[in-house]
Amino acid sequence: MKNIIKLPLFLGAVCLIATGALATVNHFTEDRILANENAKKNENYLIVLDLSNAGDKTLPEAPVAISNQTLLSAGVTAFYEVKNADDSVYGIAYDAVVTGYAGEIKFQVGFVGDQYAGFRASASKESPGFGEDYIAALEDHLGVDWEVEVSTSESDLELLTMDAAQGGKSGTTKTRDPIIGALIAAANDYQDRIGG
Amino acid sequence: MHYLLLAISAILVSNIILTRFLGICPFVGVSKSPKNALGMSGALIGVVFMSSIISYAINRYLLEPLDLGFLKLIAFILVIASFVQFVEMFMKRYIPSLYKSLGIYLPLITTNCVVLTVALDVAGTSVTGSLLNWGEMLTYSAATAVGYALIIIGFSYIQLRMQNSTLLPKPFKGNAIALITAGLMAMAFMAFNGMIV
Amino acid sequence: METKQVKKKSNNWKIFSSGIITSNPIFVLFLGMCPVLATTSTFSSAFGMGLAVIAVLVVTNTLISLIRKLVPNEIRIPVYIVIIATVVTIVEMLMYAFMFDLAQTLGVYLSIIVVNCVILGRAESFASKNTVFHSFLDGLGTGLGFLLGVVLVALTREIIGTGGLGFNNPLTGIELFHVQLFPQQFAISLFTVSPGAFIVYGLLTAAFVAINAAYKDRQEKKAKALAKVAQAGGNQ
Amino acid sequence: MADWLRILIAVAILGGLIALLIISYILNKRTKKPEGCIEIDEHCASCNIEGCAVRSVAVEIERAQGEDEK
Repeated sequence: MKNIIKLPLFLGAVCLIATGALATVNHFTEDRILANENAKKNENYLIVLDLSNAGDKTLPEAPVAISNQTLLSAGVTAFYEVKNADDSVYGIAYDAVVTGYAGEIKFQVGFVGDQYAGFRASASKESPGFGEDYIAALEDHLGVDWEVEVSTSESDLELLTMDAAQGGKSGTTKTRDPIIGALIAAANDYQDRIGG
Repeated sequence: MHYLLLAISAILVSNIILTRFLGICPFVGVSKSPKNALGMSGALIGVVFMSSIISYAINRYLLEPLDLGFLKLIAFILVIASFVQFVEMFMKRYIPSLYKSLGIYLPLITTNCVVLTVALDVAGTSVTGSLLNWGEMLTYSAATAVGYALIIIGFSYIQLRMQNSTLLPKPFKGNAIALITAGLMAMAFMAFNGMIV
Repeated sequence: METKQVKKKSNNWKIFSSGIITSNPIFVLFLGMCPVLATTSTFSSAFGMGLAVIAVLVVTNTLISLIRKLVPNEIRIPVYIVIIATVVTIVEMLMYAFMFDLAQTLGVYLSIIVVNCVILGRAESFASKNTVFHSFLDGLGTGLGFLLGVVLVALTREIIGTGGLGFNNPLTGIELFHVQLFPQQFAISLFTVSPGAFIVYGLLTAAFVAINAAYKDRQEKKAKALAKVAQAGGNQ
Repeated sequence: MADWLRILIAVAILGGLIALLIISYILNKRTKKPEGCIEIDEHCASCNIEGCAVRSVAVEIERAQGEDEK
């Protein structure tokens, strides 16, 4: 008989304490965990914007999806805008997905001021020693080794990426053309945004 | 096709024992006799499948809408444990013959990490990169359990041979050689890596 | 009075050290083998896992020992499961908040500390029968034994597998130091992936068994020799 | 939804689940095993695997410790 009262009482106590402890810890850590997760998610944008230390800049929590049809058809899917303390634009990073020689190439490109700040491919299946080399060359050079002004002219970009492919390895067009298309579209959008 | 790839990936490419190292204790322990291994994996397939359905439902329709993610772990372990207890009781009472072949392994399964991990997997986004739907969830949990059974049964026959070996140096007897053999098996399974890009 | 004090002290030490050496959870008892294989590809992650296990083990052991007289015997195990799951969830949340990179590398292995045999095993066989302080010591000792075990496996794997050794600050995820012991092209990268884990653990187990056996052998010989001397002395 | 309501629901969910586990645990313990089953003994409660090499070692060590204490 005694057990029948004791058991539920004990149970109630255990589950009250357990939930209480969990809820309290959750309450205090929730925001921090969310901030950590966002930072991790947006890590790539910060890399292509060359922002290892955000300082006083305001970082958005998530990229904004793009609805403009011309941009979408060029493969640009989202943008991530970092602002200075005085609310002026510091730089914008773009997400793009294009179809290369062997399926999808996902990459990010960042613009700061009037220059490219970085380029990074997060997923690609291009052939090693060929299309892949081209992407690697872009990653190494665009905004990292070279200071290149943002351009929306196709011939400029072709020239630039010709250099990137080290002597203009021919035959990488199936990788190169869609990337150039997306780069031009992103650059156009970037200039619109900082100009307007 | 999507489901087939998911299943093959769970069974062969990222096999839960050989590449994710889960459920090692019974792998080394139980699989000393093929009979035990068979019984264990039969019980495990059932429990993994059913308990991940229950956990998935609880997470999707109860915890997520209420934003109670912090209860996930504790809720899942409780659900799994009580599910196993109920099944065991049911088997004891109504299907004693099945209990004799599968049921006796049930108590061992409560604390098998495979069950809990599959439940956590289907409630998270780690499998396909986004939340699973019902079809993906069912495929994934069944395939993972089958992958586990495949290895544990195969390994039990290898263990049988090793136990009879007289050439083995003394310190290697038992767990040491079992682990090394598992390593060789894992090496063989690495060949499946390129199968699904 | 004094002798009693000394004896007590040595008893504490015995409880503490048995988890590290004579009943090491990893090489002697083979409890909780999954994390030993899964989280030991780098020294940093193994160290982090060890710390998490120590934290969980110490807290659960102490708590369970505290309430050991309150818990009705019949529902012991369910209550233990609830306590362990709560503590693990709390540790997990804290790690995701303050050691995010480490927590992400450990991933699901952090959650499945819940079903790690070491934790429930110690709760059942030690904390449910002993005083709070002894249980605390036992938790600390067993946890340290676990930490030493995973670190040993991880060191072997990282050094053979990458030719060097690095350590990341668990709080920030930034690399604290990295030493290259031999050029990377001579490293066997197999040891950083799954087969390497099994093989290293297997070989270390065999080594541990061999050393233990040799030690026992020596002790026995010593005892025999002593007995002989005593016998000889008796004969004279 | 108010925070206190969420917490209340959390307590209720947890309480329900624990109660479920305990009821099933006790009921299961009270149900007799059919005859002719292999007995899996009560040691190594966390991971009692019959025929597990680990287990015999654990049991031995426990026994040895018990004798030491005596």
